[in-house]
Amino acid sequence: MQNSNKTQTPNNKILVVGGGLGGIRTALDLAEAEKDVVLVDNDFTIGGLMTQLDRTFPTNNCDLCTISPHLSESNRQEHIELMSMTSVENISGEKGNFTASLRTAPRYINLDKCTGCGECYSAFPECVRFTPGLDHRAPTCMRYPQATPQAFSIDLKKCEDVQALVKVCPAGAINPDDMPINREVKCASVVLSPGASLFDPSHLDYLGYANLPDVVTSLEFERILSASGPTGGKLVRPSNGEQPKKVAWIQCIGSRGLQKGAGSYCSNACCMFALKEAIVTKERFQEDIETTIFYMDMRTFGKDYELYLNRAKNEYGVRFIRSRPHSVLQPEGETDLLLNYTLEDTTEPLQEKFDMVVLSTGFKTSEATRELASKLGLELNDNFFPVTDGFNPVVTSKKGVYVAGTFESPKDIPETMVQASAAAFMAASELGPATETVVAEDEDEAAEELLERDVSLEEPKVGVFICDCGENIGGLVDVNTLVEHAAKLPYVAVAKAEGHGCSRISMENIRQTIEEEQLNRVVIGGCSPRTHQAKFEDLLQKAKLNKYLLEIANIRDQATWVHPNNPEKATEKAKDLIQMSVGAVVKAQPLAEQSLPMNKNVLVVGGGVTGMTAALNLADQGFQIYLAEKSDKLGGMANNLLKTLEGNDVQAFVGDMVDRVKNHEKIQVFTRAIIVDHSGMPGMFTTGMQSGKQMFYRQIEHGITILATGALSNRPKQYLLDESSVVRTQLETQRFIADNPDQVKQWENVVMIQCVGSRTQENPNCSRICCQNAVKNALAILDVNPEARVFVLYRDMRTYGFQENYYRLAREKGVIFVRYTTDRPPVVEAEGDKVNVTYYDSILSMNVSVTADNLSLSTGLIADTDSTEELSMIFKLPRTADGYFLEDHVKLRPVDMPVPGFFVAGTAHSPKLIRESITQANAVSARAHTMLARDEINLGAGIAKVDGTRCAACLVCVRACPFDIPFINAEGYSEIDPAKCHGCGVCASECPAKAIQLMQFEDDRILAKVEQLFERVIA
Amino acid sequence: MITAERKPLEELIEYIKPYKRILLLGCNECVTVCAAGGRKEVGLLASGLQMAMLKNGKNIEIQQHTLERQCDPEYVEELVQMIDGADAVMSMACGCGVQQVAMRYKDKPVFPAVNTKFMGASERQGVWAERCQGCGNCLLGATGGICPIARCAKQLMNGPCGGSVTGHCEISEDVDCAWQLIWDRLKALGQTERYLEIMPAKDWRPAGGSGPRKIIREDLAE
Amino acid sequence: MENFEPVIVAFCCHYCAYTAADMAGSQRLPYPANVKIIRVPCSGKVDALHIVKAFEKGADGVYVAGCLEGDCHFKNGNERAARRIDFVKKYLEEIGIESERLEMTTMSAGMGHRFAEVATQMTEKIRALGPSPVKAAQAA
Amino acid sequence: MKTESKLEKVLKAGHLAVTGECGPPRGAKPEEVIAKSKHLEGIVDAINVTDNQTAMVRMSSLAASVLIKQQGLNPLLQVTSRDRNRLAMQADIIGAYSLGIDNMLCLSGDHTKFGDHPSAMNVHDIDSIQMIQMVKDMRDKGIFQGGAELKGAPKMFIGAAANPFADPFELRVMRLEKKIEAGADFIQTQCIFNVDKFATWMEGVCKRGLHKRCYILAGVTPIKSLGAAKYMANRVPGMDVPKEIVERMASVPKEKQAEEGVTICVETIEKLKQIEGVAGFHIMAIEWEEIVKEICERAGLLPRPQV
Repeated sequence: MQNSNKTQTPNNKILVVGGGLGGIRTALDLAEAEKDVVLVDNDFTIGGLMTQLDRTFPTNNCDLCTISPHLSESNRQEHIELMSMTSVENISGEKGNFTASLRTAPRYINLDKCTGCGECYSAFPECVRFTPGLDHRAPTCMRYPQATPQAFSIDLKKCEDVQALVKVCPAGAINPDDMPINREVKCASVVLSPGASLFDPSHLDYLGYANLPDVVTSLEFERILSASGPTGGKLVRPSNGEQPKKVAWIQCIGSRGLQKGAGSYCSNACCMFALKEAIVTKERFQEDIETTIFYMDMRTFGKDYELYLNRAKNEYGVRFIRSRPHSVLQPEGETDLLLNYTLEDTTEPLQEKFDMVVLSTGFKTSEATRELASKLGLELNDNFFPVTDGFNPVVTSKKGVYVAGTFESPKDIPETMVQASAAAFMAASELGPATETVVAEDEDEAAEELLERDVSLEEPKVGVFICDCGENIGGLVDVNTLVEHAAKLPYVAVAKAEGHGCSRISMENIRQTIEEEQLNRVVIGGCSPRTHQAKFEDLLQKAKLNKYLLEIANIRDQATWVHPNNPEKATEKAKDLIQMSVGAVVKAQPLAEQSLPMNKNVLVVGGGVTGMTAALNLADQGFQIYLAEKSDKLGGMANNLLKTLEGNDVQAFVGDMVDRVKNHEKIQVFTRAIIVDHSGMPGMFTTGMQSGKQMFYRQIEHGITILATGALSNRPKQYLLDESSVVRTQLETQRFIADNPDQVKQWENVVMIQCVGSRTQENPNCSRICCQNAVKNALAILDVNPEARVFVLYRDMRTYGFQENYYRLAREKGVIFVRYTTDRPPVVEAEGDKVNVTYYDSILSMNVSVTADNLSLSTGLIADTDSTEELSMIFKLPRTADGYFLEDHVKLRPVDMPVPGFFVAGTAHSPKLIRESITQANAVSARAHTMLARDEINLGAGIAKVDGTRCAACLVCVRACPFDIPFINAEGYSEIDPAKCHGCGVCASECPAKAIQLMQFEDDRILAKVEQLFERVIA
Repeated sequence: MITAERKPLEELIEYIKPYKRILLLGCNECVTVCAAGGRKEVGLLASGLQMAMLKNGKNIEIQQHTLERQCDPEYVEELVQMIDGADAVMSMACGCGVQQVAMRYKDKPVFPAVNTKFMGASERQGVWAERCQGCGNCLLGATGGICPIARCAKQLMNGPCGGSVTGHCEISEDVDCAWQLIWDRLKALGQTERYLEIMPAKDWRPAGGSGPRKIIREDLAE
Repeated sequence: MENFEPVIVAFCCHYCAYTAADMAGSQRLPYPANVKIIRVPCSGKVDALHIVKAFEKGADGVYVAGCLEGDCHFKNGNERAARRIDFVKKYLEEIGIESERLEMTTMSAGMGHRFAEVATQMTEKIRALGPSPVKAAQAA
Repeated sequence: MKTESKLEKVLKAGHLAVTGECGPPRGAKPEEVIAKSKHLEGIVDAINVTDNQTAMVRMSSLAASVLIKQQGLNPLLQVTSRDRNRLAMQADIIGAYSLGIDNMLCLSGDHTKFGDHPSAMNVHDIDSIQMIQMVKDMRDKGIFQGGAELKGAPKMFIGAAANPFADPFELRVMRLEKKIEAGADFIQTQCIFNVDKFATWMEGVCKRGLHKRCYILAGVTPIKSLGAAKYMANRVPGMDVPKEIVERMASVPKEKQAEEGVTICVETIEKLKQIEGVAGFHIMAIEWEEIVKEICERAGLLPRPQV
């Protein structure tokens, strides 16, 4: 062990600019990999855009609940220095040796003293900053209740009586003499994730945004829906406070070059965003509201997003109109809004009344970030987004500077999270291989542990803290009723309502209460222990209590959320759940945790570009990699790709990568490798595989598993594919164009059909890659043969992000894009050595026939279900309905599998482009690194313990244990190695002598729940 | 090990019907190992009796206690403290344990909760099979270590009857033919000639033929 | 027993069924409030004693929800649980409690719908069966 | 000659002996015993009288044997070790001999599980080999099993059963040897349908010279119907009915099946005659005693020699 202070010179810090979700993820990944981070954000709390959302697609979860643990996670990491209200004035120097000049604006509030009580704001609302900064109408007290740092900020300019303001603060935290602080930070690399702004439609008179209060942006609509928003989550029309009956969304505002000042790109996330808002709106009001989305192309190309679109259509009855309304008006004396639009098959002007119109505004970079970029010398594209590497989008034109999130290009949360992790990895790799950077805090930690209060001899003294979780709980049940009930229960010393229990202020309150009242057991009435147990366990530790003296009553997920129409029953059930938890916590005992050494080898399954990238990344960091490839050579699907849409040479790239992998001393490649068995636990897996021509069996010990098994090219038997020689997949077309330019020059007509075998009954999802493929090949054909007529028959063109520019270019070059619908698909017939394609042209309202020299089918990708099924059985991992691996959390943990130590990247996750796959590979590297940086795996305390005096040495546990852990020791009774126990409790439940207890789930604790439940029921 | 199996609940209810306070005893030896009368089974039975009696319109009190070994008087002595609180005792120990309690607490009705079955070995988790009948004159030495007394349905001592088919006993597919096993063992040991020795008619006196048996170790006995 | 509201205890394994219950929550899928969840690490942890005790204390129904077959986080805890449930069902019959009051069910973590469905079905079934004979006897 | 038994005399004289079988009735109906035995008069050299056959309670084999003896016929008393301990058995043997019965067959008997008193205890104080030994000692040494002297030794011609078809097959010759060693004078085998397998067994028997130390009567049974064939093939432990026999029974119409069964039986006897060591036949025509005559006729076993 070596003191980290020696290796941590000032120059191995990483500066992360932007404290949004991406910045937080980057900082966390770096910190967990034992890298020091300075996280700066110019806002007064971190969290970024996501904290303003009500729910997120496609899970429709409440964001606050999912993000808040991350935020406090961020706050507690000792490797992260968080600087809020701080801007980057300048960054000079080169990779490995940057100097950043930072300026922190005065908050006029001493963060150490402020408790976030809100007295200042209620007395002087005008001079306390709170605005979400997006809105001319919607003030809210604090941006969101779990804010980090949990404090207000004073706008001194607006304050008339400074002295009165100072006095109003009970904590004495207001300091009007606060000064800006300038500081220089040395850092080795920089990650920019300042996010993007949203397009401001104020100047677009015809949309009425500037003067019609019921025309709002999608983010404003989100705020109105949000429980922490200005209306407390009530959806009302800003003009009159009444519930709207008809809401329309207009897509592509500020995107696809459609309006003045709009970006030329597609903003990527707005379609899903609008769908989500429409669904949530429908969920709230059911039949009582109509929702309509006006769109050009529905771009639901993400993982399972197409299913979301189908749900919106089929289950929620959201109405879709393919049209771009040209104006929103409010006729004199009326309250309704009048939308004027036309449909594509008629020229007839149509009008429809709505009472709210939502503008789906796109992303754009802000002035400030552009300025920052220019200071750093970053090259920007025409749309003022950074120019990035063709194969690695987080790499900028400036060495040592990485970008992630919406500043890189418009994108949704999962992709932001992926890039954030990827950027973290790239930035960390600057610092070289992970040396023995061992925590300097060892002693401190040990000292802290000693501080745990010994409560073993005390009578139980329970504190019950009940969250309202905003509207989530408080909206349905009266928290005070629950508190009153809890207060009467045996051993309960304190019962309190705690608002958002997981907010910093509540956490602090709870901690204080525990200490002041000398509580020795805690019950939280709130949300799921699955998400929040760790957070409250930490809290107990801070309060010097053993963290296992805790029970969480899940009164949100199990009561208020699922009994929304019956507050009475929800209340009674919440009481039950709380009482059960109190009964159980009384039986809780302090427990000690177990740990084991971490195996630092990595198994990468899949030797395509994704797998190789991850392998090289981690091998370069000094970890031993075993790379298992099913086929007989490396490279995967990329072996068939020639160029990317942007023109990068894939073959050269892959060839170089294969060479590096083969020659890397830390990578052992197995080809023709099949995984056959697997055992162990995160950090110490053993996997058996057969490889080579001889199917030689060997076992590998590893701590991490990365799944990069890829997907398959789809090849449905449609449109004469494999029957006519002129019918090709897009992949084959690409190869044909490259190999046979002379023949291509002879082509008169080329037809391409999109969504062949995708978005169908059998394969309901979008293959994501095909639209840009079609555009790429169309442009390539025109390069060779400018005279060719190219028809692309599509359902929705999904050229997201900057691909939109190529789509436009193709149109400009004369490629004819014609939409078809599934009820009138194109018909293909052989005609001599050509094919005849007949399609219905809705603009012309007639069938059109083209005799094509080449028909290219966009067949997309399908999951390699044979492989994923087998692997999911061996590794015990979930899959999506269509056979891709299913990650732990589709938004916030997109590359982590639910089983710790397993990660997924590339097309095994869902269809994606090579660049996106590489980004995921980099992200996985970062996520894996967070585990690999540890020397030990914490096994928790949930293990089985044997009471030797009761044990009859009957061997039941020895035989029942799924992992063969128990044995009869020399003393003649069963012994269970705490380091090996997986904590399933099977032995405990089968022991005939009742000599085994599973810690945290002891019999008396479970029975206490049963007893308490019926005590209430029967009483 | 002695094996046992819980009696049907119905039978047990009949036993305890006249009583209100029951002391339900387990034993942490054989019956624990064969999952018939350990702490856990005591808990299950207590709960089951309670409910069944309740259904019969009667609320009974059941006190649960598991002795280390119910066939030893010292352990049985532990019950002194709780016996007065009970109108009747029900024991999940083997017959030895039940009798030990009955002998010690002469004025308390004692009922068996299990049927004591046999001396068995465990074949695998949850499966016990008879291996010994305690005949008092072990002949395993002559039969390749497999007992024809305990394991042959007809206790044949000189070879298999005509009902032995593919290793099974004629009484059931699930019962191995002991003589097939013996023969296989003798072959494996290279002692097939031993089979030809005629085993004379057995002296059943050590097996209980001359009344209840007793072992006395003079050096230990007080 | 016009307004009979059964009380049902659901022992849910942490990795699948409990997660599915959370999923039902986040998807706002309503199910009867009669079902009360007790979290266990694995359905194989649910002791026969816990089930019997639940009935003794007054449960009208109990079910154990584990992972789908072959998906147990602990290899085969769910299969053990299923066998145990069969065993306890027989015991319940001996006691005089309808064995349908106890069920084993499986679901994956993502099956919020199934969780709500099972909870609803179980509640309906128990409602139709009426109060547990034990509870009825207690009341009498 | 060890005994006065007519059966022994026939065998000793080198004739192929024939025995038949008579199952006592389940009730006090002496006339049934008499009627059954009459069918066998002049056809067989001795009539086996079964002892609670298939563990079903019947008239005692001793009593039925006496009834048969009263008809001037030759009963062969079957005794199982299942129902009696050694005291009861010895008492019965002395009694039987006193009533003129001089043939007996020592058996362990079917398990009570198969009978009508499945809850009865299986006695098995001694096994069949020990019983043979006991009877032999009574006869030759004049002592009881317990060692005490016996006044008036029962001169029983001692028989034992052998099943050449049961497992373990390789043990079957040795088991026979053990019975002979214990004192068996003759052997009646299980019904033979699988002649090849029987021949293999006999080869082993002859190899060890056992056929010279005791008489082996090959057991045969006429199959009455296809159902009976199937039942014996599938349900009777230790019975080996080859597939071809069942198929052959199935190949003829129902009304001709009995005839076919007799034909098979006769053919079997003819084949068995060719096998070295076969000293006679034990024809088990249970509840079909009247057919024995036809079988014997067709098999050329009649008339019975007078000895």
